[in-house]
Amino acid sequence: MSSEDSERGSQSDDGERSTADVVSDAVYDNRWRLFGVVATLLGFVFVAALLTDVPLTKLVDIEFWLGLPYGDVFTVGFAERALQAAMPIALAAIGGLYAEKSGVFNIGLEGFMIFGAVNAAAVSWILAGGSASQLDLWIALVATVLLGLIYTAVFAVLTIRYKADQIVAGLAVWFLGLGFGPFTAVVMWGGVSSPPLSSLDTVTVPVLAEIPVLGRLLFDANPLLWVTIAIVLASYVVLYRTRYGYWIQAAGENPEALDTAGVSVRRVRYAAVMFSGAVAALAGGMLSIGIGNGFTGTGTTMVDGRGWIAIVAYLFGNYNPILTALASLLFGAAQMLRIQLGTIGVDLPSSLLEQFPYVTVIVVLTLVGATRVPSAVGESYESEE
Amino acid sequence: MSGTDTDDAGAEGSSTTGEGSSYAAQLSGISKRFGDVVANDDVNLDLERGSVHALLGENGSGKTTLMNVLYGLYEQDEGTVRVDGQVRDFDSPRDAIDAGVGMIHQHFQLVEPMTVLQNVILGTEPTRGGLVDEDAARADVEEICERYGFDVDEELDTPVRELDLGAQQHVEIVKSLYRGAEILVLDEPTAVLTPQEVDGLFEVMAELTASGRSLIFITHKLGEAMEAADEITVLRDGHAVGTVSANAASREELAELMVGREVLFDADDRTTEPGDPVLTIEDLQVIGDRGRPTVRGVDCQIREGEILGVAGVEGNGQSELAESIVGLRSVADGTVTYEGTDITDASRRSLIQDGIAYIPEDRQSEGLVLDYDLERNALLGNQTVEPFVRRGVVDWDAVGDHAESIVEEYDVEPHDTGAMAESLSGGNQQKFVVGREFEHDPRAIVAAHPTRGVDIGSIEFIHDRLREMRDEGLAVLLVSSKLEEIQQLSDRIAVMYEGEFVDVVDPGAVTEQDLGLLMTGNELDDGSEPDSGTTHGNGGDDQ
Amino acid sequence: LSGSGGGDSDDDGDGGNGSDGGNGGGTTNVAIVSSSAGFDDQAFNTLAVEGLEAAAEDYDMSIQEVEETSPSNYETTQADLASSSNPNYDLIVLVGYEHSPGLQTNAAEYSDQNWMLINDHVDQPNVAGRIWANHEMSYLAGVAAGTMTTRDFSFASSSTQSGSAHIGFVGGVDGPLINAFEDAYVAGAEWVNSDVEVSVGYVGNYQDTQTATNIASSQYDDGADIVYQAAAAAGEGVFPAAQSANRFAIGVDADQSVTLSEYQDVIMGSAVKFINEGTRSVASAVAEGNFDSVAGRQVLGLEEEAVEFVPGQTVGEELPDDVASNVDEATQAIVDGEITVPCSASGCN
Amino acid sequence: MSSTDTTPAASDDASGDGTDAGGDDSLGRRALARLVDASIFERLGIAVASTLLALLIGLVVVAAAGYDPVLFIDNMVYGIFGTYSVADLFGTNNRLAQTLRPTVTFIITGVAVAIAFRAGVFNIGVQGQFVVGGFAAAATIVSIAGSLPGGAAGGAMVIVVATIAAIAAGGLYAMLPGILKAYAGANEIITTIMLNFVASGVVFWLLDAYFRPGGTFFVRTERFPEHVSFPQPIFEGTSFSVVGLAIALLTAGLVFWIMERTRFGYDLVTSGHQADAASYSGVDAKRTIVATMTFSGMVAGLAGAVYVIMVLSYFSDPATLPTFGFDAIAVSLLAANNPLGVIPAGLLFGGLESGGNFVNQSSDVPRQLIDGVVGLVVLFVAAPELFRMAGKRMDVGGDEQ
Ligand SMILES: Nc1ncnc2c1ncn2[C@@H]1O[C@H](COP(=O)(O)OP(=O)(O)OP(=O)(O)O)[C@@H](O)[C@H]1O
Ligand SMILES: Nc1ncnc2c1ncn2[C@@H]1O[C@H](COP(=O)(O)OP(=O)(O)OP(=O)(O)O)[C@@H](O)[C@H]1O
Ligand SMILES: [Mg+2]
Ligand SMILES: [Mg+2]
Repeated sequence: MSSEDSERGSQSDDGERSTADVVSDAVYDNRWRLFGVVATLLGFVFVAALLTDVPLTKLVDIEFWLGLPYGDVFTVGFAERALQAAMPIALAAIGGLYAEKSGVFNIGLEGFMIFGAVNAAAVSWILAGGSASQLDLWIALVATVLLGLIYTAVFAVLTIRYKADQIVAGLAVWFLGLGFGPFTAVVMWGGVSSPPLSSLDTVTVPVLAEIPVLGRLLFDANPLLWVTIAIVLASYVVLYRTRYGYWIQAAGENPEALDTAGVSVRRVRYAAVMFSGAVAALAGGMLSIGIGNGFTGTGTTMVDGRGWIAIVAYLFGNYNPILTALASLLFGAAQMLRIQLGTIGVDLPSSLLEQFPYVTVIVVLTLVGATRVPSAVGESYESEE
Repeated sequence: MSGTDTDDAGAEGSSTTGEGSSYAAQLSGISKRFGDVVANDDVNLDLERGSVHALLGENGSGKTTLMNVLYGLYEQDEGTVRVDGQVRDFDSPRDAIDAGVGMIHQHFQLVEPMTVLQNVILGTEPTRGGLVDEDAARADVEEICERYGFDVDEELDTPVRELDLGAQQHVEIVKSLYRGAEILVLDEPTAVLTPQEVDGLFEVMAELTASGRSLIFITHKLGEAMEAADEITVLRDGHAVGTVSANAASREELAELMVGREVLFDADDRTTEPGDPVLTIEDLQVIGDRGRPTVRGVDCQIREGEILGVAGVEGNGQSELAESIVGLRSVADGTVTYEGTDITDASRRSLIQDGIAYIPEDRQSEGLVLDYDLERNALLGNQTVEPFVRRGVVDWDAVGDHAESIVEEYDVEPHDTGAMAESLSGGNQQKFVVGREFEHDPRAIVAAHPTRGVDIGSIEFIHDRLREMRDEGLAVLLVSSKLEEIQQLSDRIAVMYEGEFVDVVDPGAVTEQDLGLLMTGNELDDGSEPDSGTTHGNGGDDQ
Repeated sequence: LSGSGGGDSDDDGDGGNGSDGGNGGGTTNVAIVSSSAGFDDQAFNTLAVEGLEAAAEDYDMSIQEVEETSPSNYETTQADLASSSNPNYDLIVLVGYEHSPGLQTNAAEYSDQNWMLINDHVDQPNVAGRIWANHEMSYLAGVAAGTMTTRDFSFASSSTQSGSAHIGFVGGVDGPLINAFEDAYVAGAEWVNSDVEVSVGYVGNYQDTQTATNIASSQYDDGADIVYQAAAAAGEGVFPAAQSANRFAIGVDADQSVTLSEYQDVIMGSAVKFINEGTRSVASAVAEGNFDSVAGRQVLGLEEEAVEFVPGQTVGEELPDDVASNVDEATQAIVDGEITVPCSASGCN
Repeated sequence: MSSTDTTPAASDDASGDGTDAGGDDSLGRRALARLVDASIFERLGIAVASTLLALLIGLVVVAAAGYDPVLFIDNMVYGIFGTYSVADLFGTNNRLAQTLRPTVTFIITGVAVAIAFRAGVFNIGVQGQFVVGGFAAAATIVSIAGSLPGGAAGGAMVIVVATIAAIAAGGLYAMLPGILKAYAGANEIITTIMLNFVASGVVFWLLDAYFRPGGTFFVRTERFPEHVSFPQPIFEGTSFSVVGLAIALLTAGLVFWIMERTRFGYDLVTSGHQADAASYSGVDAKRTIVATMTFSGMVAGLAGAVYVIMVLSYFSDPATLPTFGFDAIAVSLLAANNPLGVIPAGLLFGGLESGGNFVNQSSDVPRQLIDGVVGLVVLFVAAPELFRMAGKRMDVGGDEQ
C-alpha cells in the first residue's frame, strides 16, 4: 500500500537521502493521489457543467480544452497565492500531526487558530495601533505563539492529566474560539472585527529574486513562507531522525513500550500537544497580521474552516510532514484554481466549484485507501502504580 | 551510549558489586495481595548467577506477579528483593533496568510500525549532532546479534509489525541486552513459539548464561522447564511449593507439585472407528494477508469420529487453512464440501448454523470480547442460534443460563458470569472459549492451538473433551504447534509446509523428530529453513 | 428584573401600544436583531445600528442590540422580543430578508407590535418594509469603473491603464442577492464601454478576508484596473490587494474611504445606500408616535436619493470630470426609466 | 493483527488487535471507554458541576468585561426554565419551550452520533446528513403539499412522506462514506468532514436553482403551508411541539433497545469493541460498517426532518444552520454514547442554548461571550476526572491494561 510504504520508507531510510529524494519518492508513492486530483478536476468540471447549462458537447470537444487559456490560469501569481493559501493550513496541520502522532487527537486546531488570529491582531494593536512596524508585527507573532502555548497547556493538562475526552475537549476549544475570539475583539475594538492592521512586507532577496519563476515565488515572498518551509522540514527531521521523534511515535503507538523504556509518556505528549497549539496559533496570526490585514470575527471568523482542512491535510498526508505540506498545497492550489477560472471568465456556479477540494480528497482517499491512525490515539495513559 | 559500552559496564558492575553473593537476585519472603487475592505468599527464590531458573505453575499461581515485583512494576507487600546481594526497592521498571534487570513480558512491548533497530534503542538512542546515530546503534546491535546468534540483524530496518512472534521475541531480548540487562526474566516465552523456535530460544538462553547472565524462565511446560533450566521453582496458589534441580526432577513429580494431585499422561485410547467423510477439501488455494498464496493446493478428508492433526511450523498456511474452512477467509481456488454440500464460499454465519465450530488461535482478539462480561461473551457466535436469539431479538436470560452452564462444566475461574473476560487468565479465557464452541453441539470442529498458553490441568481437560467429541462422531481438524499434543490426539497427522500437505502420517508410526524434519521441508529441499521473513505472527497474543 | 414579566407574556402583545401611547414622553424602546452576518459586517447591519443611534440623539430612546446569527432562531427571537414586557418594545428592527419567514407569522401573531424589516417586506399594517436598490448603486459603480478603466489615471502609487478595458468584481456568496450587484455592475460598465471585460469572483461567505484578497489579486494580475467589492466584512480584503497591485477598488454600502480610511489611497469611490437614514426616520417616527406614517413597503433607490455613488475622499478630487458626468447621466436615465437596470430590488431573472 | 496492518481496508477498520485497537475505530472505542464507567448519577453530577464551574469562570469574565454578573445569572436561569419556581414551570411562559426546542434536535442528532461511535465508526458527518435530511424533507413538503388535501389528515400524510424522504436521504448520504470505508479503506473521519462541506454547498445550490420563490433574494424554499406542522397541545405558538419531543424520546428508546436487545445491535456494538471478535462470530465487518453509517445517517436525517417541520417551516442556506451535528458529538460522548444518556445530555445543551439566547436578548452581554461560556461547559464536561480529583483514581476502560 503506497501510503504505508512511503511512511515506512522515510522512517527506515538511512539518512543518506536528501529531502529532495524524499519528496520525489513521496510524489512517486503518491502518484495515485496526484492522478486522483487531476481526474477529479476533469470529472468535476464535467458534473458542474451537467448541472448548469454549459453544453456538454463543448466539454467532450478537445478543441475546447486545448483552447482554454491555460497561460492565463496557471500564472506565477496563481502559484504565489496557492502557496500563501497553503501556508496557514500546512502549519496547523503539522501541529495536529505531532499531537496525534503522540496519541492526542487535537481536533481543536480551528479554535486555536482563531485565538491565534485575534491575539496577534490584539497584540500588534496594543503595540502600535493600526500602524505597527515590521518589528512590532514580529513581536506580536512571537507573543501569539507564547499565548498559544499557554492555551494548549490547559488543553494538554485536561486531556493528558485529567484524561478529558480528546474529541469533546477539542470541539470545546473550537466553541471557545468562536466565542472568546470575537469577544476579545469586542473588548479591544468594540466590534467583532479589528480595524485594518498592517501586515508583514514581502522580503526580496537581491540576486535570487531574479530567477525566473522560482525567484518570485520563493525569494520575493512573505517571510512567513520561509518560516513555514523551515518548520515543515524541521518537523520532518525531528519526527524521523531524532530521539524525540521516536518517542513521539512510540507514545502514539504503544505508550507502554515507551514507558517501560523509561521515557515519560506524559512529558512527550505534553510537548507534542503544546507544539501543535503553538504552530496553530502562528497559523492564525499569519492570517490576521502575517499575510492578512486585521482580524475578522463575523460568522465563522476569518479562519473559516482552515483548521478542519488542516486535520484533513495531515491525515491525507499520512502523518508525513512533507506529504502533509504538499496536501495543504493541494488545497491552496485547488482553491486558487477555482478563483482563476472565475477570473478568466469560466462561469460555473462557485457554490459548486467550491466543493472541488473536498470531493478531490474523497476521490483520492478512495483510490489510495487507508490512512493508518496511531493505535493509541484517544487513549489516556497511566503508568502502573 | 552504545550497546557494547553498557555490556561492559554491566559486566564490570556485576564483577565488582557482584562479589557480595553468588546470587544474581534473591527474592525473600515476597508477599503480594490484590484486594483479597493473595497472588504471592511468602515466596522465596534464589537466582544463581549464570544459571537458568525455571518458574513453573498453573494459571494464576503467581508467577507473573512475582516477576513484576522483581521488575519494579508492582510494590511487594512484604519481603525483600536483592540484586547482586544488595537490597533493592524498585519504584519503576526504569530502576530495575538500571540495576540490570530486564523482563520480556508475555505480551511484547514493541512499537509495531517502528523498525527493529528503532525499537531496540528506544529510550537509549545514541545521538550525533542532535540526530539519532542509527549507524552507531546498528553496529552495536549487530554485534549483540552476532554474539548470541540472533537473526534479526537482517531485519533491522523492517517494521516490527512484519516480523513473526518468534522474531519479535528476539527483538525484545536484544532490547534488554542492549540496555545492559544482567538478569533476564522471560514470561512464558515459549507459549507462542514453534518447536524450532523453542530450540532456537534455548540455544540463545544457553549463550546468555554462558556469558554470565542469569535467567528466570516462566512456563507451564514441564518438558521445557526440565530441558532448559538448571533449577525449577514451582508455584501453586501463590506459594512456592518446592525448588528442585532440573536433572533431579521427574515429569510426574513436577506435575504433581504444580497441580497438587497426580496427573496421568495417558496415551490415546480410542474406541470408535472413523466413518464417512464430513469435510472434504479439494485443491484448496488461499491468498494470505500479504497477498501471497499461503495455502497452495491442499486435498484432504476429515471423517466422522476422527481427529486430523495438522502439524507445521507456524506461518506455513495452517491458520489460513483453518480460517478458510470456517468461512473467515475467502478461497482463491478449490472447493470445500461439508456433508455433501459445497461450502467453499459460505459465510461464517451460515457455517455456524451448519454446525462447524471454530476454536480460534487467538482467544484475546477473536475468541472473546475482552471488555464484555462472560454472559455477553456467551452470545458471541450464537447470534443466529435459537433460543438465544429469536427473530433478531436476544433473550438474555437464555444466554445467561448458557454462560452459567459453560462456567460450571468447564470449570472457568472465577465462577461468575459477571466477570469481565479481560480479568480472566488466558487459561481460563481459553476454557470458556472451548466450552462455548463445544456447546454449539457442532458436527465438525476446527481447533487452532486449543491449549496454547494453558496450564496442565486445563490442557488435560480440553484434550479429554476433544476426544469425547471425536468419540461422539464429530470430525475434528486440529491445528497445533505442539507436536506432543498432535501426536496424543490425532488419528492422522497431516504435515503442512509452505502451503501444502507434504505428507499424511500415522501418529504411531512417526517420532517427533520425523515430524520436525517433514515440517521443515527436509524431504523437499535439504535443510533449508522456511524463510521466516515470509511468515507473519498471529497477532493478538502480543496485544 | 427580566424574570418578573416573562411569566405573563401573552397579554403583553398589546403592551406594543406603547408605540402609539408611549410617545407622549417616556423612553422609546427599540430592539434590533442582526442578520446572520452579525452587527459588525461593515454593511447593512452596521448602518442600521448607526441610524438608530442617530435617532437616539434626537429622542429619549434606548436600543437593545440582539445579535442572532442563526436564522433558524429568528422566528422565536422575534416572538420573544414582541412578547417582552420589560422593556416593552415600541419598535423591533429586523435586519435582512432572513427575517421575513418568521415575521410572516409574528407580524400577524403580534399585531400590536411595530416592526421594521430591512431588505424585504411582509404585507401587514404593522410592518415597515424598506428595500434598498442595490442594483442601482451597483450600476453606477459599474459606470464609474467602466469609465476609468480606459483612462490613464494615477493617484499616489496606483494607476489605471488606458490600454485595456478590464475591471473586476468580488462578491460574497454566489447567490441571487450578490448576483444582482454583479449583473447591475456589469451592465453599468458596459453602458459606458460595451466591450469592457469583467472578471468575477465569489468568496463563498462574508468573512474570509484572505480569500477576498486572493480573488482581487488574481483579477488585478489578469489586468483589471478597478475591482468593486460586494462581500461585506470579507470585502475589506480587496483593498490591501489593490494597494499591493497599485490599482483601485470601489467600496460598498458605506463610503469606505471614510470607514476604512487606511485604504483611502486606493478607494476610487463607494456605492452607498443610506440604510442609516432609513432606520433613523422609522425610529424617529415611532418616537413621534406615528408609526403608521412610515408603515408599508418602500423601495429606496436613486429616485429617493437613498443610494448613490460617492467618489473617494482623496482619490475623488482627482478623478476626471467625465466620471461624475457619466454617473449623473446614468442616474438621470435610470430615474427617467431610459435605462432599465438588470434585476430589481427583489430579484433577478 | 494479522488483519490489521496488511490490507488497506483492514488497517483502516482495524482493532484486529483485540484489547488495543489500532486504526481510527479505536478513536470511537476510546471515546466511549472514556466516560463509560461513570454511573448515570455520577455523570449527571459531573455535568452539573462542570456547568457551574464554567458559569463561574464565565461570570468572572463577564464581570471583568464590565457587565453585571448577577443579571447574567438571573437571565441565564430564567432563560432556561422561564421561571424561578418549579411551580409554574409549565406555566404560560414559553421559555421552557425554548429550552426543549433545541433539546429535541440535540437528542436525535446525539443518538445518531452514538450509534456510529458505539460501532467504532467515526461519523463526523452528522451535520451534513442532518442538512441533507432537512433539505429532503423540505423539498418533499413544498413539492407535494399542494397536491394533497389540506387539513390535519393531509398534513400528517405530508409529514410522514417527508420524514421518510429525510430518513432515506440521510441514510444514503451516510452510506457513501460507509461504503468508501468498508470497501476502499477511505478514512471516514476525513470523508465525513468533507461531505459536510459538500452537503452545505450543493444543497445551497439546489435551493437557489430549483426552490427559491420568485421575488426574494433569500435562498430558501417556500414556507410550508400551515397544516404541515406538528400539533401543539401545549406551548402553542412556540415552534416547539411535544410531538417533536416524543419523537426524540422514542428514537432514543428504540435505538437503545436495538443496541441492547437485538442481534443487529449486538453485532454492531461488538464490531465497535473488537472487529476481529465480531467477524469470528459471523459478523460481516464491511457490511456492518455500511449498515452502521446508514443507520446513523438515517437518524441524522430524521433529526433534519423534525427540525424543519417543527422549527423552521422552510429550509434555507445550510451554512447558516446551527452546528447541531457537531454539538451532537459532545452530547453523545457526554452520554458515553448511551442512547438513553443522550436525553439528559441533550437537555443540558438545550438549556444552555435557550439560556444563552435569553441573555443575548435581554442584556447587552455580547453573544460571543455567551457562546464562549457554553464552550467552557463542554470543555469541563469532557474532563470528568477533574471532578473525581478527590483522591479517587479509577481505571478507565480506555486505559492501558
Ligand atoms: N493486576 C492484578 N489485579 C488483580 N489481581 C491480580 C493482578 N495480577 C494478578 N492478580 C492475581 O494474582 C494471582 C496470580 O496472578 P499471576 O499473573 O501472577 O499468575 P500467573 O502465575 O502469571 O498465571 P499465568 O500462568 O496465567 O500467567 C491471580 O490469581 C490473579 O487473580
Ligand atoms: N486487570 C486485572 N484485573 C484483575 N485480575 C487480573 C488483571 N490482569 C490480570 N489479572 C489476573 O492475573 C492472572 C493472570 O493473568 P495473566 O494475564 O497473566 O494470565 P495469563 O498469563 O494470560 O494466563 P495464561 O498463562 O493461561 O496465558 C489472571 O488470573 C487474572 O485474573
Ligand atoms: Mg500467563
Ligand atoms: Mg502470567
